[in-house]
Amino acid sequence: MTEQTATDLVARRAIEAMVLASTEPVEARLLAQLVELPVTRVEELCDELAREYEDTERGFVLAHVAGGYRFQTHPDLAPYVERFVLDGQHARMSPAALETLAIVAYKQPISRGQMSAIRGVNVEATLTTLLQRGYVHEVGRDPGPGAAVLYGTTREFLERLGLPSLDALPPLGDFVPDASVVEALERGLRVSDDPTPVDESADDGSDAPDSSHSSPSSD
Amino acid sequence: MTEQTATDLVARRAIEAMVLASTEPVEARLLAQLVELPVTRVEELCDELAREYEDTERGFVLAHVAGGYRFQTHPDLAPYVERFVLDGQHARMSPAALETLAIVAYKQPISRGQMSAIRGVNVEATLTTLLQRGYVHEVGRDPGPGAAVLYGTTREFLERLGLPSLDALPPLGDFVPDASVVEALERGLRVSDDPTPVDESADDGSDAPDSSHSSPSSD
Amino acid sequence: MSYAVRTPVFEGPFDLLLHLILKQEVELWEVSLHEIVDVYLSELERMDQLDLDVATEFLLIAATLVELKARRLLPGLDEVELDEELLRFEERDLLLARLLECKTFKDAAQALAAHIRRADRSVPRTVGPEEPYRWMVPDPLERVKPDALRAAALRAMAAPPVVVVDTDHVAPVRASVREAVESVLRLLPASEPMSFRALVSGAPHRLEVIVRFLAVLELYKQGVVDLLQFTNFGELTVRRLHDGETALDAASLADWDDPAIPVDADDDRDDRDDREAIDLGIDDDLPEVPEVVLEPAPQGQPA
Repeated sequence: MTEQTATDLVARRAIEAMVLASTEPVEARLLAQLVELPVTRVEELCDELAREYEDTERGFVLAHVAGGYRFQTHPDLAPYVERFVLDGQHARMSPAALETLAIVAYKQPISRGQMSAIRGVNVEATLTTLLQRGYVHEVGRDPGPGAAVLYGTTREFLERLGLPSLDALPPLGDFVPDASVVEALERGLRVSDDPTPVDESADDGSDAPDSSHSSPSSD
Repeated sequence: MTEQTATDLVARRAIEAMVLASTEPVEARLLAQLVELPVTRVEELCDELAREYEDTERGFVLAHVAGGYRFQTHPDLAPYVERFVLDGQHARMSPAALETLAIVAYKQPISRGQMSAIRGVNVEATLTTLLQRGYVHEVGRDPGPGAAVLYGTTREFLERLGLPSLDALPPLGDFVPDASVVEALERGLRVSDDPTPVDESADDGSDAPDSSHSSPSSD
Repeated sequence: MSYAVRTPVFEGPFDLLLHLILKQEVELWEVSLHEIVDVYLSELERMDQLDLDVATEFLLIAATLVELKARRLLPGLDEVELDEELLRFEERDLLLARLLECKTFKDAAQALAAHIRRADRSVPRTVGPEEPYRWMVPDPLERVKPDALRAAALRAMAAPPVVVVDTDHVAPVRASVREAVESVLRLLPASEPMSFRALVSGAPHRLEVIVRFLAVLELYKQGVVDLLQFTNFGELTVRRLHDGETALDAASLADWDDPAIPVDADDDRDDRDDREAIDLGIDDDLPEVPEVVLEPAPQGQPA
């Protein structure tokens, strides 16, 4: 194998990997930058890949859509993909997302910093998911210094849950939140958005169960 | 093309498409149901696909993880993918968390008290971390008195480790310390009435200041 | 033998003990229990901030170690009852088994870490189906019941673990050196010597034997009794030096039984935090044993 083709092979594989892992179409320019090849060469490689998939009758295609390259299912397989998607066995809410959502539901309006303080981990990723899904939205700004964004649940959230209003949420009862939770809520607005490492253990904070890579548009 | 291989081809392509469209590992059972083939046949097809990707040096692999199949990037391409997928970083786990996780993995279902007994320290904090990260969850209650909560590992745990199932964990027997370690430990705790003289002589010398023969005015 | 064990923060008593014992592996022939006990205790002393729960387990192990060590000082081990003998081995073996188990899981944890490192080199595809299908995906929240949300809220806001020292596994066997001193003085005839064996003949529990031995040493230290022993591990004889009661040094006695009171105020160990003085000092001739609470049968035996 010549040096040229060895480079090409690595570039080709890297392109496949990056496009596969990406949650958005990837621009040729970005791919070119990362594999350190000219954009035109990257475009050629992508074309080759696409042809190869077609020739070997793969169930997926490398599509060039607005904004870049992405993998998608082959149109031939639409009936299968539809049934698969409708079956919906794979749509599930991660425990982390559910907890964050629960905190917002019961403690709104609430800042991201407060959520992180209560959960003891950075809620960044889960919150993004919840925002994208439309369960949660911005409801205002904290009047205090820092003017942190405050979040609350949406109408869609109530609809999905089949509740007429927030008052219909099952009451937490005589549950007394932990002192640290109370403190986090009171401190409230002074809490900067940067997540305090509440969790003593060696967690570096990222929101584990949810941090399943790349951007969290988990639908 | 015979009818048989035609069916196989469609099934193979459909599997590729469905796995590509999934956000989670897809169970062979679900795939089998949708392509209308026996589960074992689907597993064979998946194995074939995985081999094919490997043989043709694709940048992705078809991995068998947490009871299902999923596409993931080839480990060779980690340097590229890491630069590309910035928010995919996992939180690192502390040694304490790992040890507790290992205990749960091998001894599940297991109560908190039992974990603490094995580690010799209270596992409360580490267990909370593991629960929050979703690697461990409640799986039941001890039928005995006290009805202690029993814990086990989750699907996220398998995903995090990249294992198809708990059976794929290396057997615990692999980690039982070898004879030399056992001997060292045994020797370390040997009481004097053990038959080996080696120990005795070591004692006699160094134990002297401790023995009752020392001068009475030592205080 | 010197140990530069300044290094890591030990996660627990097994951690420390494994470290101490396995560290000596290279010098296998010199391994001896008493050194391990000493280093263990001095390690313990250096830990100036012990969590209560950690401390408990550390102390339990320390107590077991001290007990093992103390056994060597007891005379006539070969003549103790078979039951006792078995019990002794049982206890030692139990500690050994627990150490082995702990080591096993430490190594298993390494293997898990290796799996995780390997898995981390791959990123799974999570984007899901493309547009025509995306809208068909059932909303995950539709499967969530309001009660599940409530449960999640409670879980998230639940108090962080309340530290409760689990004492279930601590047998309520208590022995005080102060009381043992009284017993010894009561038992010991004014004029004639008495063998240690006889002194402990009425002690129902091994722990009491040990504590009574410590009491004898204390009395020896204070010049109340004299000790005679003609051969190593031979019969130990205790003889009262003076008739009548000698004024006992109460502070010294308290030293044994009352670890909460820092009795070493005049000590030159200046870096100690007196507030938390859990004094297991081995600066003196013998390990001082605080109100000894031994654990004959710890829970969590290896399966």
